[in-house]
Amino acid sequence: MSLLRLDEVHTFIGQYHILEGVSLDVPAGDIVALLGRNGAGKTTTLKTILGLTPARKGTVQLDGQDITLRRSFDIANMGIGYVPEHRAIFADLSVEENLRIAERNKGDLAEREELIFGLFPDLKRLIRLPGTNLSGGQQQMLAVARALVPDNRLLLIDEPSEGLAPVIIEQMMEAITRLSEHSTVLLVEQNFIVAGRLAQHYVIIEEGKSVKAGSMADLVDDDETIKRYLGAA
Amino acid sequence: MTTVRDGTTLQSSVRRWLHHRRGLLIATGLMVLFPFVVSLVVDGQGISAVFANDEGNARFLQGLAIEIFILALYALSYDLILGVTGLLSFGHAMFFAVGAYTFGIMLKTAELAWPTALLVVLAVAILQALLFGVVLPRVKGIAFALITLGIASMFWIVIQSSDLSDYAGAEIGLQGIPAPARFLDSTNERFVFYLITLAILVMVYMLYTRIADSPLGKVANAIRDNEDRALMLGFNTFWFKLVVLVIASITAALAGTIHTIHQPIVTPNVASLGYTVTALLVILIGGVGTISGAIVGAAVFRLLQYYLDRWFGGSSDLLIGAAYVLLVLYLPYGIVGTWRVKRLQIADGRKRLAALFRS
Amino acid sequence: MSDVILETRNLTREFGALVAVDDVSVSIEAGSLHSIIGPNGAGKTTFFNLVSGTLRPTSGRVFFKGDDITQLPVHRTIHRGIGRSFQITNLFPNLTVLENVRLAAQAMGGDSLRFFRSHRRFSRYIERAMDVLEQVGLTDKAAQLAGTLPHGDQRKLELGMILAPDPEVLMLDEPTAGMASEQVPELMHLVQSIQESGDKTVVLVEHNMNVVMSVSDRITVMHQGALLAQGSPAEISADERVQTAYLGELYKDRQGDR
Amino acid sequence: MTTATSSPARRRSDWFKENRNRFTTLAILVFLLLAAMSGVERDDWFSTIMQGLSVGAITFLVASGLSLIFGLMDVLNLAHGELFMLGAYVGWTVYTRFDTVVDILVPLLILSAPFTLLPLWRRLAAAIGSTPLGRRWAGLGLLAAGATTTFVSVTRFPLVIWDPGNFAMSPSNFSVQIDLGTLAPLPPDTFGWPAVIAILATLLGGSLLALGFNVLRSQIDERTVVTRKHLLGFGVLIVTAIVLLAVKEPLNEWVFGLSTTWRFFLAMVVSVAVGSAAGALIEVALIRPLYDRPIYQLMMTLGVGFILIELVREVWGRPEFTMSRPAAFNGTGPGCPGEGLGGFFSGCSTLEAFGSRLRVYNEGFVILAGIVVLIGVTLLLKRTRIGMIIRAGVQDPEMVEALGINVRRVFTMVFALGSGLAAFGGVLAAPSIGLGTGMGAVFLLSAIVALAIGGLTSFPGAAAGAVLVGLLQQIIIRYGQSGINLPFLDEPFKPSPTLVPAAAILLMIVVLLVLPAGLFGRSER
Repeated sequence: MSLLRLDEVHTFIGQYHILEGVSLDVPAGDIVALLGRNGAGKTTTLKTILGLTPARKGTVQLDGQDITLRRSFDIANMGIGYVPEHRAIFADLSVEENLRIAERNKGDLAEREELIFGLFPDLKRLIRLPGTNLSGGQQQMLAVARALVPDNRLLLIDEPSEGLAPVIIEQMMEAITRLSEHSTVLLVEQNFIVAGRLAQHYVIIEEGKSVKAGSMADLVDDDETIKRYLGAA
Repeated sequence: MTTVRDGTTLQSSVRRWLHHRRGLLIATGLMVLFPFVVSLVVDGQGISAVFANDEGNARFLQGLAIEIFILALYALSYDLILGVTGLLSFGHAMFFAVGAYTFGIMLKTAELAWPTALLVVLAVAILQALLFGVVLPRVKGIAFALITLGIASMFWIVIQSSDLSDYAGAEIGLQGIPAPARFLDSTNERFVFYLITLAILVMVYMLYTRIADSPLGKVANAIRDNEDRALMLGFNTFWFKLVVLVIASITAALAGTIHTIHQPIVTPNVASLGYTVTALLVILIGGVGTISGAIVGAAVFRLLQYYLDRWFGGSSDLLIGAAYVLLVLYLPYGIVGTWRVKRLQIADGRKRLAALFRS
Repeated sequence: MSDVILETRNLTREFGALVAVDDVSVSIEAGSLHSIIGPNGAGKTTFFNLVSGTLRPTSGRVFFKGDDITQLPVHRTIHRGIGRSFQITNLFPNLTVLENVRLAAQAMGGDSLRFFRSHRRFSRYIERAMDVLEQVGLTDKAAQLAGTLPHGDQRKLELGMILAPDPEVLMLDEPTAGMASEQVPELMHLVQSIQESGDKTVVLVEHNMNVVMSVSDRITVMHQGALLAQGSPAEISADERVQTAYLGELYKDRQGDR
Repeated sequence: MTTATSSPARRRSDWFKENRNRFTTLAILVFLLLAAMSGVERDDWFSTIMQGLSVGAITFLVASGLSLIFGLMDVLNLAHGELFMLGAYVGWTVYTRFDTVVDILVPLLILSAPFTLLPLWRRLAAAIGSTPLGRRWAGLGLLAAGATTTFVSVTRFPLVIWDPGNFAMSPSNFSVQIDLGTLAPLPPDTFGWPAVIAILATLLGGSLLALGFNVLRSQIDERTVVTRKHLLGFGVLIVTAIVLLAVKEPLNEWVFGLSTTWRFFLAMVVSVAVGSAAGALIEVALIRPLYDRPIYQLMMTLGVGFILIELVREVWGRPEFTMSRPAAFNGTGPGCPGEGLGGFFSGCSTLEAFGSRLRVYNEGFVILAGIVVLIGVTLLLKRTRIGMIIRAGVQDPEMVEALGINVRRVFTMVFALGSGLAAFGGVLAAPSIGLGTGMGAVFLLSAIVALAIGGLTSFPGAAAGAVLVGLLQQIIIRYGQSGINLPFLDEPFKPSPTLVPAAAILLMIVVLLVLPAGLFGRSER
């Protein structure tokens, strides 16, 4: 049973035609990695799912329900958490406020405090600090933690390893593995090593089109595909 | 799209020019004939009545047309700044008012001859554009709009303050401005003045279409579309914006000068934010960035204003405001802009129709 | 050894506490194809911005043909002969494809401030633009609005806009980003032919390892803002540090399998 | 362009270095103000400062809303001054002519009652068919029918007897003139039709309008059902309207029997409510469709401002009104003026403190109200969830939306809040500066200047800027009386009062040139 399903989605940003037909399936409970070169349209795909850059053609279905034309907040409230590419930590808000603003129901944060601070003990120490004073790694942790505050069944995570030191990447991968026990994850990742270790499935996007999908185990041994679409390795 | 430099003769290039400009030429011709037609048809007077400057519809409508020409000149200059270059200035009324006041004061208080006064206007116009230019490299977008609004508001406040009442006439404005010359006299030589303003408008319009098509105009378009990229192509965008401001300032000041001659009264109103909004409204009606839209818009706006005022009196401003809001919401490309978009569609449809018949 | 055309000395740029580019000294030889690689966030784009004058360095200098161009504004570096493309498509979306390139060509001439002649009279720019469009393969789309082009064509147009002014150094920031894999070799071939035929220097930021390894004369590896390694493709692919930091553990394992 | 990806942890020394320009500018400004003050005679300085703070407080009320709106949605609301003006006119009407409020409220309540049954209209709209063109024409037709019905029926309510000219009269003057027969408004029973028909027709008009708007909405939403909550809202509106209609006379008498202080309080409440409602309406109907066209948004607010002025002219006419100060601040006679700061509570119109004579209303109450609003809004921003959302939204509305928060609704609320604050400013200013259709433009200009100085998106910046502008203006006025000795003039230069705003603008231009983001604004992200 797929939790999320995109069917021939086309998205425009202003005049630019960014997505030119993206189809993908995210099976419930799994981690799916969205791969492709810079500028291929991976981030836009995530934004289109959330309705931040609404699709002009095609459909987006969550759990069998058509959400293509819904407003973003409505879609998010159906249980989607979003960790954007550049973290989008609210600089004027403290760490605690950054978490609290994600509450959908009063008490969400209290309920999940254990999980969040278990994954990222650093955040507990920094709870009163304004978001602007965090380091890159801490911001990334906070961004993931923020998506965990409400009860989300699907997490959209955009480039969690970008610009992080290797030690922190390890910690982040650990966290994503653990949180995938609670929810399904759609992951955008440039670092193929990270993606290969985390995900069970992959979808490759190129020039705004989804061109290949399958099981990650197969991809890791498929040098031809890696060379052709991802360039690295 | 490439131009071919072939051995065209002078004759054929003139013919091509005439063909290319036929719309403008016809419109100009019609406007020259317009007073005679009105005089003959509406007033039942002869052609000589127009030359004799007789009272009647012909004379009145000439006055209205001159007002439209002035407004069109003023709106043209705003379209160059906002429509072609994409600079949102909220101080454009000042460009007009500076011309109007300077010319009036030069004639009335300084008692200069009109060519000298005109030179002074030119100098002041360039100077004020440079003043706006000082802020150009520092601020963009909304901050630029605010600073221009600020500068123009200061001018508006100063011009109607009692400290300068000897020169600018405070709140009442500048009155009793003498006619600069026999042929520059809207009261006694209306038809001549009508022709002069018409000629000026046609010339400025042709200049503006040239500017929009020139290398400079193309860079201005680029600045409007993506200023950072223009800079990174190697254009020092500051100079281009400055040149555009200077040209627009001179044009607006010229419009102000004609206004002074036509009305012989200049009130502080022409320096107010409301008058900038008028320019905005005119190019919105006509179509932002279309050049010819400024003239179409000026005609529609002035006639609308005149007739609404006649029919609804005090409520006319409310109706104009409502029209403005509807325009912003539903007709963002204006008359000329929408026509240009639709024209392609119409041509498209015609082609499809022709293809249908052929098959 | 040929002459050094572009050189940075101890270039550093800080954003607050973050050191985006950390003491980077690179010499680029005239006529070479020099690639800069590194993982996301390694500071490649910031480095480009510093060299092209979009950003000012916190310390360090940039030299072009021996002249210090560190403080030159961006529009001046272009006139010196440094063309630079962008990772994120950055065009004039509401102007035609031809006009985009024509403007780029016009920027080099001195007639841009002329306002009394039609731009069509300056036919050399149009001719140049058409030549460039033919080079990048966009001739048949010349009249289209740039914003409506498909992504791959926009990348080509971006390249065209760099070529039009005929610069000595082309700095290309991921020119193949988002392109279909079939188009990548074609574009890289184009880049290579430009470099070889026109005696131009190309500085390339690229993710596609295969491409980089096959076309580059020299490679600079950046990691977390700092210079990690420099050398020929063979040297780089043999360098242990590069493999661990950039290509990752997994890559090493797989190499071992082979 | 992408530069560095993360926003850095700043060290203290960096912070100081980055803000050096800011501190220097602030220091120079303070120094200039002090230098200017030193030229003023000693007895005057306290009252000059207080007057400056008073003007600053009113400016702040306009600027604060402007700042909130601009910060959150990047709309520079050029109609804000006119909302200020509207607040003043509405407040004045409640204060002096409460009877008109009831007369207007009755049809308004009936008209808006159908809008509470939103789900019903949505369902009906969904049933109407789905071709876009057909829906468009159907919607426009329904709107036209609704507008006509409403227009005809609304004029059957007693509000028609309120000719704009009548507004200028005091209630007593009005009744005297009616008694004398010099004024002959249509008697209230010229309902034309029985009241029931008028009410029903208005309901119909409202229903047609509500349906029309929902037909025009692009999204078809069939999920909603009419619940008891909707029916309750509908009932409350209708019953209130009918009760108001029934108790109109005694209610009016009761209100006119209240002291002017209470009526002033009532005026503040009503005008804030009307201002907020007008703001919300403008945002939803006119600003929202233009979110992807920022320049047109700016043009739109400009147009809305002009329309508001013309509307006020239509309703209230062109004469300028004055408004008396409420009784609590208007005492004279024995015991007045009050002594020291305690004189604030003496009920006198003036008090003596620090060798200056102050007006209790202008230099006391207004400043106090400004401080209360400053503290209130600051608390709202810092302590409440909605404040948290606003602060987050200023930085990144998209991310806030992605967290499941309806940002558009927050936008509307902030627009309403800002408009309400402006209206509050209007009603506060009315007793000291009077009413006129030009008042909005004057304070909008001051507010924009204050904002530009303080930093467009900074709320504390709005307060600081407003105070600076207020002080500067009062100091210039004071110099206008005593004159400034300029080196190149023989006589002291006495700037006329009309020049006062120009000084503040000059300050703005200088500050913007030095600090394009203003004193407290964040430079480009």
